[in-house]
Amino acid sequence: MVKVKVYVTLKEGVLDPQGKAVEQALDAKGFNGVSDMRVGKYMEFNLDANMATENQIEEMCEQLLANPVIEDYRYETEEVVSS
Amino acid sequence: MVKVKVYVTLKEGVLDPQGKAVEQALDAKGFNGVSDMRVGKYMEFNLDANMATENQIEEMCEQLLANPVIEDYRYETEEVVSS
Amino acid sequence: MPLLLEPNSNEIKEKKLYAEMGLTDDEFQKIERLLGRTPNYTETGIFSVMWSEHCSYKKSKPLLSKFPTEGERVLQGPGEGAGIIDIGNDLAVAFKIESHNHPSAIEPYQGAATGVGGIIRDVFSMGARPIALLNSLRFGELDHPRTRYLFEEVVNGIAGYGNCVGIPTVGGEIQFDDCYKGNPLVNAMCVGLIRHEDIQVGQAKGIGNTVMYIGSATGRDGIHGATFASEELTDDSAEDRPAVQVGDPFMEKLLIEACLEMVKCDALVGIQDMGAAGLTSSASEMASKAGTGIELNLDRVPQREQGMTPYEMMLSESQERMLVVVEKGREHEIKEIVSKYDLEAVEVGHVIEEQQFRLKFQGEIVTDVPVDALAEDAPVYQMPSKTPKKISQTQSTIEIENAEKVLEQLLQQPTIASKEWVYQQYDHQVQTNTVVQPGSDAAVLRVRGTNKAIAMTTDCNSRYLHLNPNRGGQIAIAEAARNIVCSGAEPVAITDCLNFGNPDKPEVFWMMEQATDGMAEACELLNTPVISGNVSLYNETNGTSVYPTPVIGMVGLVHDVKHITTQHAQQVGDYVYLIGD
Amino acid sequence: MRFAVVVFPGSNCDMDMLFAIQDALGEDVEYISHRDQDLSRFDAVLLPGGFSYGDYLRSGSIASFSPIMESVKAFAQADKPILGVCNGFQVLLESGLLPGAMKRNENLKFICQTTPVIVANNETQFTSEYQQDERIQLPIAHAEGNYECDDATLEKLEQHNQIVFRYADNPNGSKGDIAGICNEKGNVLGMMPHPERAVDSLLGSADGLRLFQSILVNWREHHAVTS
Ligand SMILES: Nc1ncnc2c1ncn2[C@@H]1O[C@H](COP(=O)(O)OP(=O)(O)O)[C@@H](O)[C@H]1O
Repeated sequence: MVKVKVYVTLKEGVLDPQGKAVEQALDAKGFNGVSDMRVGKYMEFNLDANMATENQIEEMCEQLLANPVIEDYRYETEEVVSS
Repeated sequence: MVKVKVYVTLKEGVLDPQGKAVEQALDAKGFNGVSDMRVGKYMEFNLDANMATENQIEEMCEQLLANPVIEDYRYETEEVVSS
Repeated sequence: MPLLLEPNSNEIKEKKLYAEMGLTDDEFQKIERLLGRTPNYTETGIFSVMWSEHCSYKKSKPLLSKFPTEGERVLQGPGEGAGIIDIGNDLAVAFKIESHNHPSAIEPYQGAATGVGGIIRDVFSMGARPIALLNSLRFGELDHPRTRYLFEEVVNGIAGYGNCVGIPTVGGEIQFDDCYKGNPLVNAMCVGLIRHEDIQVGQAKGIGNTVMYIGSATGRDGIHGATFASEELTDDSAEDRPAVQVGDPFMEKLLIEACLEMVKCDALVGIQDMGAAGLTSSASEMASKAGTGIELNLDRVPQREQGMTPYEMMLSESQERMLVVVEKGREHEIKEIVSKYDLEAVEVGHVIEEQQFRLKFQGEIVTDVPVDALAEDAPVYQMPSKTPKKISQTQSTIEIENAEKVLEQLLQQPTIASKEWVYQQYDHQVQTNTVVQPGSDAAVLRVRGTNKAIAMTTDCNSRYLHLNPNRGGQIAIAEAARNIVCSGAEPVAITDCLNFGNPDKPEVFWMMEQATDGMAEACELLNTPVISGNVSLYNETNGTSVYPTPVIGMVGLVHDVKHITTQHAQQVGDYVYLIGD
Repeated sequence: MRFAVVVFPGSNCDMDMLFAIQDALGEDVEYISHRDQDLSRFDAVLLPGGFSYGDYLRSGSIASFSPIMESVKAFAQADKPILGVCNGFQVLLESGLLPGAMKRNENLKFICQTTPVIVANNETQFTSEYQQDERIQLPIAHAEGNYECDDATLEKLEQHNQIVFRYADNPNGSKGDIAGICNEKGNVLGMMPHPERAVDSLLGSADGLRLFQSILVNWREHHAVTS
């Protein structure tokens, strides 16, 4: 089994209202010096080893986990020791 | 400047309806073999070097970026070469 | 016996472990007498939740019995998921209010969201389609950052849940006062519409009938939530993490549609939601009401986590779960209906003749107690009451120099200012029946297919109760009635949520007595019986109680939609009258 | 004329849509499940609002590959009218029947209010009963209605007159004040405001009714049925 971690963020150039709000909230709370805050999604899951090809994971991302119209994604995999 | 990446996930044992729905959706789409899907948040931002102490970042996470009652977080930092 | 690394009966007794679950020495002895033996760990847990104030009303029952509960329109009074009133045309309205104060203090978004989810289930488990939500909220003053956070997240949670399930949130009220700083109040009300013939009861009738479980799997959420709701908040409460439940409004929406289709199927015998004390209270109450017993096989209970013990399963407060009793041999009909909604109905037990509540787990009987011991035989207390030395009688004369400025200042008070910021976040139009939206005295919804409409409101000015609980209780009812009348409706019935401090304090109990006296009197006078309600006690932080806050939810009937009126000024040149004194 | 209202798990404006057609427009309408695939008996398809699949992941994303959506795509290919409102619009975007995507409202909150909307193109089969640039009142109720697309797409939308409704008073941050767009052929319309909530003046506005009437009028013309 493989553990897959997927990170989805809005494409560069797409305004991120949530990121802006979080940045401002941090500042208001006295945490200054924050810039370029982007808020995205983080997904992790286990995947049967025979499904865990690059091709397959990319398909999952493009077809469902991310919306390629406005989002970018990247992922990492890591072997899970038995179970 | 430092680039900070924060990963927020629901605590173990806390119901993740979104994760469940996404897992089922993947399955319905023919991507089988997925289990234990958890959906969380991913944030990245730049932080002035003088603010980027461990202590400070942890405070940010506990007070705002994560909800410690139901969420866990972890983070990574990485030097940004000038800007 | 495998796995159970739980204390045995002797340890529970010797080390008084029952006290940690909220049972007193006397109560534990009473349990021993009822059983003729010492209960095991699971049984002790089951008694502790069933005998908590939240489930048994052991300290408030004597007060509730004062309320008028009958009237020519009352089809179902207190005792079931929700009360029901007749509105003619073979139609009826089901409604109830419920608190989720303590969960909201710990985790405001989920606390408020699951509060909404719970009250919705109470209504559709009667067979009614939920058509409206209201709420009543109390927070500390907004200048405190934690209060702002609580306020925003509670509103978010209500919106997040109500909007998703597609029930309009049409009204409510919000008060800010320091007395609620550590212990906000979050009360949610749901109103449903039902045809007379569809009215359901939560009863486990018919020996041999099958008990089925529908909805989310059981996890370790909210274990001991019912007891938790019956305790004071302390600074350690934030550590009570397992008590936090997460809501899944999507699952709830599927459950609503599945259950409303199920009630049309006569294979369904009884239905009840798993609320506080989840599987325990729903199953034992259904048996108790029917005079039967229930046997559950816990191995069949859908579980979200591995290695759950009977204790954990029975006390779990996982949300979005329903328990139904189905005529034996017709289980497939129910399975077929729910599968249309991507749900599963799982057989978890059956109705038995012996009036026992019996649980099997991995081939062993882990609980075997008389059903009545859990419900009927729960203790009832007449709490001592004492007039407080001084009900604060601040007499002050106010000199107004600049009336305009004072008016401006008053209007800036968050309690008085417009609540548009709040209700704009609630979908108040979905289902397209909302004739009068939030922003007027009471919300009004048309009843499709008739000329009628129903008006609804929540009200309580707790400052009046603080000064004079009896008169304040009357005022709360009267205010609700005025709001109903002003919208063109006739007041019909109320539901109420008694939010008070620690009833073990004689001064607090005195206020409860006084307030309920006043309420009962006003209800008699206005002919608005109490058809459902909820009690939330121990609303204190570090020993200080909130103001007595018996929130009133009132429903009225508009006989003709032409009679609907709003509070807005209608036209330039209209006259203004003052009626009353 | 016969309308289909597609019901996804979590749809919650399906009833409102059905009543709008049945009671206000007075035409035939029935629900069709997301699992069905046969749309042959229908003349128009309506995708209602709500929270299909709880809006988990992204609004409309999981619903966009329900079995019914294959038939909806074929329906679009056959030049028949398809209307997606609110969540229905989001489903149309996620399934690629319309260009662009939705982000969360600029203020990050759910917004429920009646808002002025401008009919930016009255030459579609959904808007012919309105005046060009007419200002109408329609309810909105959404948390993710902040329309987003790249500049090239926006330009194309403008060029082909695909922007059908614009907000007069942009409530959510949508690019180009976009409240509703159609495909190039003009037979698929997606919009965030709820016309089905505005078909009875008892509830505040009846401005949405003409949208459904437009569909009917155009269908009748096309099928040379006299009314
Ligand atoms: N928590 C709430 N949820 C929904 N609507 C609310 C809420 N609080 C207030 N409202 C609505 O705002 C309007 C004004 O409320 P309020 O300021 O309490 O006025 P009043 O004292 O006249 O009831 C009412 O229509 C009420 O239903």
